[in-house]
Parts: sequence; C-alpha cells; structure tokens
Amino acid sequence: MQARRNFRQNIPLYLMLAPAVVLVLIYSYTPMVGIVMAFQRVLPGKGIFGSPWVGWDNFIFVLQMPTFFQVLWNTLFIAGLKTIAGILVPVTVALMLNNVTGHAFKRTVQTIIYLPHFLSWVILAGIFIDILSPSDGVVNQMLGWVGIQPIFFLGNDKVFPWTMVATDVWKSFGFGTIVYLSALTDIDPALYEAAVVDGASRWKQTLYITLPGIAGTIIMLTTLSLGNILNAGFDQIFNLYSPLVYRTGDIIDTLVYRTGILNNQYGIATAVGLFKSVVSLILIGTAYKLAAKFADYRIF
Amino acid sequence: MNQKIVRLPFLQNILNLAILGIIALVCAFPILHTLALSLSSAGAAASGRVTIWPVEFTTQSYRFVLENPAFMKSFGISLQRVLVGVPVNMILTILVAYPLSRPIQKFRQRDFFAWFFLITVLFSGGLIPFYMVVRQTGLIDSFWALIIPGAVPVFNVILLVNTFRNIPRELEEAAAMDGAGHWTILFKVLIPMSIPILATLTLFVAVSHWNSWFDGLILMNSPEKYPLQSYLQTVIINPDPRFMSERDLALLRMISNRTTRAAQIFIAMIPIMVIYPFLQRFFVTGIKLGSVKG
Amino acid sequence: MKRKEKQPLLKQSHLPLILLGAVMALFGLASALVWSISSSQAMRGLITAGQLRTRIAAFESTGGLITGIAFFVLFLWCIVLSRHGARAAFIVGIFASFAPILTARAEPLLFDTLHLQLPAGSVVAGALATLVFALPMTIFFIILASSPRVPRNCRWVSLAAILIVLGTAFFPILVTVFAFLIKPGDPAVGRMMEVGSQVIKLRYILPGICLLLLAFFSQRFQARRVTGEASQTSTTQGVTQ
Amino acid sequence: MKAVSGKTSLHLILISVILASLLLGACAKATEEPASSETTPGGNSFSGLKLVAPAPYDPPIEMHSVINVDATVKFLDGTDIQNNVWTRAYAELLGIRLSYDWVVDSSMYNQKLSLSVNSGDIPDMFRVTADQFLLYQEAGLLADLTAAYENEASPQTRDIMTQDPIALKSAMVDGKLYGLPLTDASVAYASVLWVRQDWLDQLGLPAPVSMADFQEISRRFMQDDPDGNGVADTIGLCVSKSIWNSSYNLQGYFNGYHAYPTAWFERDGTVVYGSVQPEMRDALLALQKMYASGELDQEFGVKDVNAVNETVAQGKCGMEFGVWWNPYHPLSLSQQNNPTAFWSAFPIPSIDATPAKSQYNSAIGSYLVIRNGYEHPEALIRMANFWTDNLVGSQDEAVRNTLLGDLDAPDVVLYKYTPIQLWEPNAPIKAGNALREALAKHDPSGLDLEAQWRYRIIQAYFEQGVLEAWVEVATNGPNGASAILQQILDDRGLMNRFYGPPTPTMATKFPALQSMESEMIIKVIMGDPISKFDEFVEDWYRLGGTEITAEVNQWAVNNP
Repeated sequence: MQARRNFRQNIPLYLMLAPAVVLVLIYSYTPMVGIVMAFQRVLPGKGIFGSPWVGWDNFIFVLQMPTFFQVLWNTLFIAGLKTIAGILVPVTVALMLNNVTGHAFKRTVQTIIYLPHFLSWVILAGIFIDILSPSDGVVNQMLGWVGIQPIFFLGNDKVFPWTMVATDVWKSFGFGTIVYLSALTDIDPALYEAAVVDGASRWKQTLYITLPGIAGTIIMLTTLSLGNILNAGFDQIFNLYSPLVYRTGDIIDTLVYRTGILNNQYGIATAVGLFKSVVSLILIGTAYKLAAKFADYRIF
Repeated sequence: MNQKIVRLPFLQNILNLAILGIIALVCAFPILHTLALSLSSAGAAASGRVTIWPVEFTTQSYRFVLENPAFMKSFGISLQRVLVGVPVNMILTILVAYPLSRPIQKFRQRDFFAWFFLITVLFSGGLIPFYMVVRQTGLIDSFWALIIPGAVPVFNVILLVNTFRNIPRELEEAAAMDGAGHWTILFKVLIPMSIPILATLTLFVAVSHWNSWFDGLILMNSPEKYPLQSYLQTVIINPDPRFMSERDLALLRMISNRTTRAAQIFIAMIPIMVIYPFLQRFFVTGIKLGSVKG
Repeated sequence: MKRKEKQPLLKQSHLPLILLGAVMALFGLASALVWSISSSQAMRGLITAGQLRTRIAAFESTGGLITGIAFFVLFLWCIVLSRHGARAAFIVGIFASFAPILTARAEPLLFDTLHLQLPAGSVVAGALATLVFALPMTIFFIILASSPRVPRNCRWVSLAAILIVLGTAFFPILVTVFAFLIKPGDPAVGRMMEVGSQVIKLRYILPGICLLLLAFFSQRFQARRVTGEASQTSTTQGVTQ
Repeated sequence: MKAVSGKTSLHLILISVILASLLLGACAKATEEPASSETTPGGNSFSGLKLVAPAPYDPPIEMHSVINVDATVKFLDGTDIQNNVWTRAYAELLGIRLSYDWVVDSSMYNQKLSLSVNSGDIPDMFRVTADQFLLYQEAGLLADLTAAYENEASPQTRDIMTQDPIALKSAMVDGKLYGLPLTDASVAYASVLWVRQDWLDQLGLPAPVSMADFQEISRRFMQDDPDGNGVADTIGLCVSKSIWNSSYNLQGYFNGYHAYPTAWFERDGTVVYGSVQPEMRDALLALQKMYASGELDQEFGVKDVNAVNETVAQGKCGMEFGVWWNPYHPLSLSQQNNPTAFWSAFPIPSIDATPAKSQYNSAIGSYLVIRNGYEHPEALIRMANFWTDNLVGSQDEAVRNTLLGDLDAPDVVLYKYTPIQLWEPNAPIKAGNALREALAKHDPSGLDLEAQWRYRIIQAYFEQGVLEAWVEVATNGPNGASAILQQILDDRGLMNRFYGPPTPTMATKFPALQSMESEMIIKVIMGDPISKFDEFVEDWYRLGGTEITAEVNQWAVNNP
C-alpha cells in the first residue's frame, strides 16, 4: 500500500524526468554500444556488428605504440601544469584583489580578467596564431625591443607545452579568482582584528588566517580538476597544434581523433578512449572521496 | 558586516595596484589588438605596425565581412541556436534537478537516476556510434542536430541540485501544508529562491552554444549550415597551403588576410561582451551558492 | 606689338642639329639591334640569361657613355648657334644627354646605393632612365612648337615629335606595370605587351629622325630666305609664308 | 587677320596634343572593362560548343557523390554546388544526374568521408586517399572497374593514365582495377640544384657538372663575399633542419654520391633501403667537411624552413637543392633587396663519370572509386573521358572558358565543381617544351592562353629587361628547370621502388627509425665521428630494419 501511494504521489517526478531520460538514453547510452569496437578490428562499412572480434589485440598494439607513452606523458605534463598554475595564479590574484580598497578599480579588473573565460578556443586560436607568429607577431616584436630572438611559440616542440599552459591560464584564471575572492569574503573579520591586536605582520595574517580560511575551497577545486586530469584541453590543442609539435603537443584526445577519424583505425582509437575513461573514472572516484573527507563536499 | 579592510602601507599598495593593472592589460591586450588589427589597413597589418591602436584607420574589412553572405548566414544560425538551445537546456535542467533534490525517503529511485546521468559524463561511445545514432534519428544536416543531442547538460544539473538542496526545508513543508503539489513547490518556492544560479546557468549554456564548433563541422552536410564558430574554424585556422595552387593562395590571402580574420573574430566576440556585464552581477553570488557551499 | 620675324633654328649651318639627330637615331638603332639579336639568341638557348645580361650591360655602359657625351657637346653647339626660343629649347634638351649614361647604371644606383626595396624594382629603374630622356625632349619640342619665331614646318614637326617621344617612352612602361602589377594574366594586356616590346626599340630612333627633319626644314627655310633677300622683294611687314 | 587665326589654331592644336597624351594614358585603362564574353556562363546550353561525348544514358541515371569546397570556391549568380555548368554538362551530354549527398570544407573532408562510410552511408562515386583506398578495397566496398576501363576508356584517358608508369599499377589489387588514380607528376618532386647565377657570373665560375665543381663553387661563394657587402656572411649551400623537404633539402646532395636516403631501390636483385647503403658514408664525410669550413650555416640543425627563407631574402644563400618550381617560392624572396638576383637550375652534379640520378616518390595521392554494387561503374569512365577528351591539350577557348573558368572572371574557378579532375601528369614538362619551341620560333600563337601569358613574361625579361620575370625564365625558359625534369624522366631519375601501403612492422617501427636516421645525419654533419653512421646502420637492422626489408621484398615480388 505504502509503495503504491508513494508511487502515485511521485508521478509528477517521473513525468519531469521522462524527457531527459529518453534523450540521454538515445544520444548517450546507445552510442556506448560502440565501446565494443575497442575489442574488434573495425572494418569500414561493416558497422559495429560485422567486424571481427580480436579481444585485447588493440590494447596490446596501443601499448606497443612508441608514441603512446609519449602522448600519455604529454597529457599528464600539460594537464598537471595547468592544474597547478590554475590554482597558484587565481589564489595570488584573489589575495591581491582582496587588498584593493578602490571599489571601482576592483570591479573593472574583475570584469576584464573574467571575460576571456567566455571566449571560444576557435576565436582564441585565431588571435594567438596571429600574435604569437614568429615573423610578424606582436609578442615577438616586443621581445625584439628587449633584444630577445623571436621564439616560434606554436612551432617549436620544446616551447609548445608551456605556450599551452600559459594560454590556458590566461583564459581561465579569471574564473578561479572570482571563486577564491568570494571565499575570501567569507572569512570572519574578527580573526583579522585579533591578529592585528597581537601585532601579527601582514604576511603572518595571510599565512595563518587567510590561507587556512580558503584552504577548503582550494582543496575542493583541486580535487575536482584532478578528476579530468586526462582532458588536457582537446579544443585548445586541436586548434593550435601542428605536425611540427606532435612530439610534445599530442594528447590522448587528439591522438584518438587522428588515429580514429583520419587513419581509419577505429578499433585502436576506441581502445585508447576506453583506457582514458576507465583511468579518469578511478581518478574522479578518489577525488570525490578526498573532497568529501576534507571539504565535506558531496555531489548527491 | 562591514569588514574593516586593513589598508596596505603606501608603497605596497601602489605596487599591488600596478601589478593588477598589468595583469588586466595582459588579459585585455589580445582583444584590443584584434580590434586594432580589424580597423587597420591590410598594408599596415602586414608590416606589423599595429599594436593597440589602429594604423591607417579603415572599416574596409568590416564592410567586406558584413557583405560576405557565408559569415552573416552562420552568424544567424548561431544566434538561432542560442535562442532555441538555451530555453531547451534550462527547462530540462530544472526538470531533472528537482526530482534529484528530493530527500531519499520521498523518492527512493533518486540515487539510481543520479548515477544514470553521471555515468554519461564519464563514458562516451566515441564519434562513430554517436554519428550513427544521430543519422538514424534523421537529425544529420538539420538544425536540431545542434540542439537535441546535447539537450541535458549534466554539470549544470549537478549545480542546480545542490542549490535546491540548500534551500531550507521549512519553506517547502509550509507550501506542502497548504496542499501544494510538486509542480507548485517547484515554481512557487524553489525557482524564485534560486534566480542567481539560474541566471549563471543561462549564461553558461548560452556561451557553450555560442562557442561550440565541433558538432557543427561533423553533423552538418554543407558549409551553409555551419554555425559561426564552425565557419570561423575553417576560415581562421587556414587550410594547408601545400595543396593549394598559386591562384588559390593569392585568392585566400585576399579573403582571409589578417585584417578580415581579425574583423570576423571581433564580431564573433560582440554578443558575449554584450550579455556578459548584465549577468555578471548574478553569478558571483550564484557560483558561491552552487559549488562552494556544498 | 611688333610681329616677331621668323628665323631658322640655327644661325649659320645646321650641322650640329643634323649630327645630333643622326647620333640619336644611330644609337637607337644600335641598341635595338644589340637587344634583339642577343635576346633571340638567349631565347633559343644559345647564350644563357647571365651572358645576355652581361652583354647588354657592357653595351649600355660604354655605348651609353659615348652617346651621352656626344649629345652633350652637340646640344652645347646648338645652344651657341641658336637664339631666343630655339636656344631655350636646346638648353632644356641638354638634360636629355644624361639619359644614355644613366640607363646602364639605374639599377645599381637605385638599389645598392639607395637600398630601395620595391616590387617590380627593375621596371621602376627602367622608367626612371626613360624619364630622364623623355621629359627634357618633350619640353624641347613643346618650346619649339609654341615659339612664333620658329618656321611653320618646324613647328609642325615638333608637334608630332611630342607625341612620338611620349608614346615611345611611356607606352612600354605602362604596359609592363599593367602586366605585372594591375592585371596579370589578361590576354588583352598580353597583346599590348607584344606591341610594347616593338615600340621600346624606337625609343631613340624616332626622336632622332624628328631632329633630322627639323634640321632639314630649318635649312630649307634659311636657304629660301637668303634667296628672298637677294631678290629684294621682302616687305618690311614680314615674310610671306 | 589670317595670321591671328593661324596662331590661335596652332595653340588650339597644341592644347589638343597635350590632351591626346593624357588620353593615351586613359586608353590604357579602357582595356579594364572585361570583353563581354559571348556565352553567359550561367545558363548556356552546350550546343554552341564542339564537345566530344558518347550517347547519353537513356533514361538518365542517378549518381550520388560527395565533394569538398573551401573559401576560394565561388559561384556565378544562379548556380551553386548542386546545380552548375558541370552538373548540367553531365546531365545533358552524358545522361548522368550527379548530386552531392554532402559538401564539406576541405580541411574536414577525410573526417566526414570516414564517418559516413563507417556508418554505412557510402556514396556511389567519391574520392579517397591512398590509405582509405586500400582499407575500403580490403573491406570489399569498392567496385571492380577493370571491365569498364577496358571497354570504355578513350585513348586520351589511357594516355593520361599511362604517362606516370605506376599510376594504374598503384590502383590495382590482385590484377584488378578498383579506382582511377588522380594523376599528378611524380617526377615534379625530384630535386634539382639551384645556384645563384649572378654570383656565378660575377666570380666567373663554370656551371657545376661534377661534384668537384660543386665543392669549388660552394667554397668560392663562402669566401669571396659575392654579395659584396664586405662581410663574410654568405653561405655555400642552404639546408633546413627538415632535410627531406621540397626546398633546402639534402637528398639532392646524397644523390650526387649515388646514395638514395629514405628511398628503396633494387641492388643486385633485392630491394634495399637507401639510408643504410655504403655510398652514404662518403657523402656524410664531405658534408662534414663543408660544415667545418663554414660553407653550411652553423645552426642549420635548428633552423626550420621559415628561418632559412630569411637567409635567402637577405641574399646570403648561394645554392640549394630543391624542386623545379622553387623560383615561385621561396627563391623569389632573394629579389627583395637585390633585383638582379637570378637562380639557374642544374641537374644533380655527380661524384664520378656516371651521371647522378634524382630520387623521387610516387605522387599518387588519391583515387576516384565507385561503390561496390552500383549498377553503372562505367559512368565514372565516361565522365573521365568527358574531361580528358574535351580539356586535356585542347586549344578550344570557348570550351575552356565554359568548363574550366572564364579569364574575365578569374576568381570563379569552374572545374572545382567536380571531383573528376584528371590533370596531365607530365603537364609541366610538356608546357615547358611547348613554350621553349615557341620562344625559339618567336611565335606564341600555338600556345594556350596561360602559356601565351608565360611567353609574354619571358619576352619582357629578354627584350625589356624586366628582371622580376626571371622566375618564369628559370622555370620554363630555355634550359629552365622543366627541361631538366625531362632529363630526369628519361634516364637521370630513380623512382622509389616501394610505393605500397606501410607493411605491418613498418607501421609500428618505421617512425622511430626515421627520426633516428635524420638525427644521426644532422649530428654527423655537425661534427660527430663517422662511426655514428656505422652504429646507426647496425641499430637500423637490429631495431626492425631486417623485418621491414623482408616485407618490402615480399611486396615487391607481387607488385612488379
């Protein structure tokens, strides 16, 4: 009885969920059948059911690919640097902004640094290709004034990963700053007054009050980004990389795209994709456990 | 709670302001440079004399771009996509977030549905199966292919679920006492209380529709149907010169030289810069409510 | 206002003008020959482009120098022997004598000393050298055509010569600028280039012939006037045309 | 009052003369209005044109295809990709109603094709790359065209298909033809030696025939400051760090020593890999000496093509190995600050009596294929015939204006509306020879429009001293680069014996071997001991070279 009454009462809930569930079933779950391709030698035109089953061969082939570990290292290197920089820069900028008294200046700086976050990587790629070009790019011109030889930011494979990190930080540190700024405003001002009474220097105040105050937010944001460590930014790199920098610029997603779509090796591409999904599942799992323990943040 | 801000000593304050000014300039410079480039003459741009200020001012490239039918058509498609896509996404996000925010006792299958949506973020079948499904559902080369497949933005759902959970239970129980059903609770209590987060999500969804380029390239059958970013991707990330004849290269240089590219980039930024200040007020509080409190 | 009395171009003999016209025509003929022979050899692959360039450069530098000096001396001589309008014309004309000297040295002057960087640089250098010849000669003929003292036939010849100098000087350059900068690949421009390459050969020849004609008419006018005076029939109002 | 009127009339005439000269300038502008082309390209019918076409299909057949476009593709008003002069020609003259399932930007063509074929949506006729061709053939998706080719191919099409020896062979699997190769001149990718001719003349040096001449010229170019700026900054040979590129490459130098790096060739009966052959050793030693004496740029190992373009523009570069069209780019850069700069092309000098051979790979990039199961595979052959019979080598200006593109609207390129474009492989050589004959006869009438234009440019160089025209003279003029291509095609060329898809071991191991190879070459040139080459040869065989060589020989057996 209780179950049926509950059910009748919850009918509106099911009605609400129905459209979304149907759409997600069609466009997210049915394609998941394609994961089977990771264990097949995919023949074009035969679709998913006609290709022969090869078991773990694709994965073995991937592990033998000399470029695979280089790509894995690139992904971890670029994503890792992005995460670290994605924390340090916003925190410092938030601290600096916090010390600004002029309200108008604070708001304009906030508005300007937050705008790049909303621009698409296609637009930004167009802009960066133009200003970073070795021959007539503005950045190299400025370097020229200081006497530094022009650097081929997007073509030299030693410099490329660092350009990716720098441009990504340029785009997204505004978002992080806003979050940390709002966390800073939550710290109880009484703590500051007590510290001033004890004669703590400004530096000590930052160290013992401000940082612990926002530590929770920092940990929470870090663990969240730890989850998608393997997504080192497909949009950004796809629009900015070129054969010149494949050695250090290629990441898992771009490798999957090239081997899959361009070289028609769908089995291998899906295998790499599956490997990445499993690893990021494990990472996200641990990340959320850490987040729950430290900053008591739970999704549901 | 007027927090007494301890003023920095004079020198440090100036230094702080200066550094922040430089940071703001570094952020704004590329955008200003693009604007300056788009307003300069092709000759000035080629010889690299343009930094922040337009050299040999001319609106020639804007006239050229605005007369270019392909650009205007894709601009229209992107606008259409945002106008249709945002309401669809927001409605579905709200409809999903409400049931998932009900307490477990009331709605025992809540966690099942939660994981149902979360898994789609972690696993995707890959491009080929997705393309096949979109083709079988007859969406290839239709405007709806840009809207329907991505209709349920799961990250936004998570943010909204948290917001709904933070709204104090008493308000709901009070409404329930007066015999309000789920729908009235949703519309009368929850939505009015979470206007800031809804504004933030609207901005995020609008921006993601405006900025997405990959689905346009893959799912559309002819360049006339590309949304703006897909069109820009083919024009700005210029094609491989190796396979072009001299005549094509000369023609391409005329079509996508630096100033016309800059003009197209800048026009693509205008909508975002227009709606951005209006919604900025909301999302500082919105973000705090959604992700931080937890 | 007393009507000016017509006079021959030069006082005594017209030798300098004749020589000037002859030297100019001969130099034109010589350079046309050198250009067409060596270019046809080069086109058949008998000599390489490098050898063609050196041969032309050698001819233009030595030949140009001698002709330039000859022009200069003859023009001076004409200035001495002429009065009023004719003298003014010859004074302007003397500047044209620098043109042959300049042709061989236009490129090194423009690009090595001045370090200019121009698209179609050699076309510009060619135009410069032509300008140094065409401008003074055009003004020379304009002065002669418009000064009342000059005999009528000479004025008609000068009139025609203006067009000839302008045509032979600037038409080829106009065509080359069109071909390389404004409308590459256009068949109409292609046909004009064919004409242009023939016209360029006449650059010195036709003006030279015009000078010879001037000398001839002026001398005939001088001879007829002498016979006229001898027969004492001229009235004070001026000579019957 | 006759005198007064006489004087004024003279003044009037004078003024009119000056006006006339202004008009002279104006009339030059008159040529700007395009001659009104008789046939309005939009809606013309083909009756006015002399076109060769077989009896059309009755009733007309449907054919679905796909095509790529890019920003340069333009349409005349009233036409678009689905309805234009080419689709109308196929429909009216051949009875084939061609329609495009999808049209995509060139940069996304391969992705879109791979997506639609793999999801079972295969067009009737479409263009594929070499890898896709083999993959789809292996999956049984492609129709057998052997019969259709034998019965329907016109002599003109057969000539085009056989001009490049390996074109048809690369499109055959087990003796059956599965696609029409989109022909391109493989020989156009062979290397020739480009030398600064004005420096040669200035220093009075002879043309480089032997490698000894080459070394002498390189030394003199480096020492004698030919650009005359008083600074010893000129380099003998320009090389970039991508040493197998289409310009500033090293394979030309190695070919002079009869070594053929990165290429496979037959030696005493078996197919061997060039980079590990003994001749490489002497070439490397010679290059090492050149580097040590300063004839090579000291930082060539880190300079990419753009950086080396810079040295050419500054007039520091004396010689380079590159392809035949290098004057168009990058050598034209050397004219920036020295208008008398002039490069000449020479065949590869040889170290000994036997003339050196330039190596080149097969340039067949893509194929036209028909879906297996399509009822009319011969339609593709008929469409190919329509192109070759009416366009290749034809002087009919009306046909070319209607089908290829009207010179009065130069930026509307009509032939881009059809994937079936069969350009004559040896076109550059044939055009060059035709041009040279016309130059010798001083009569351009026999040439097509574009060649006539090149004739005029060369004429302007020779007869009016327009130095910028050297680019045309150096490529198509007398003993220009296209003439050398003819020699390479006859007996002074070596086609890479292996032109198949990567063999299994090659797919996994070859990239690593290749990067090992180029690193070794650059290091040895920059001073490492020659023993590094010997070590490389051992490592190459040990790390997969032996299996790859065996597989290549296996492939060579059934691909003569």
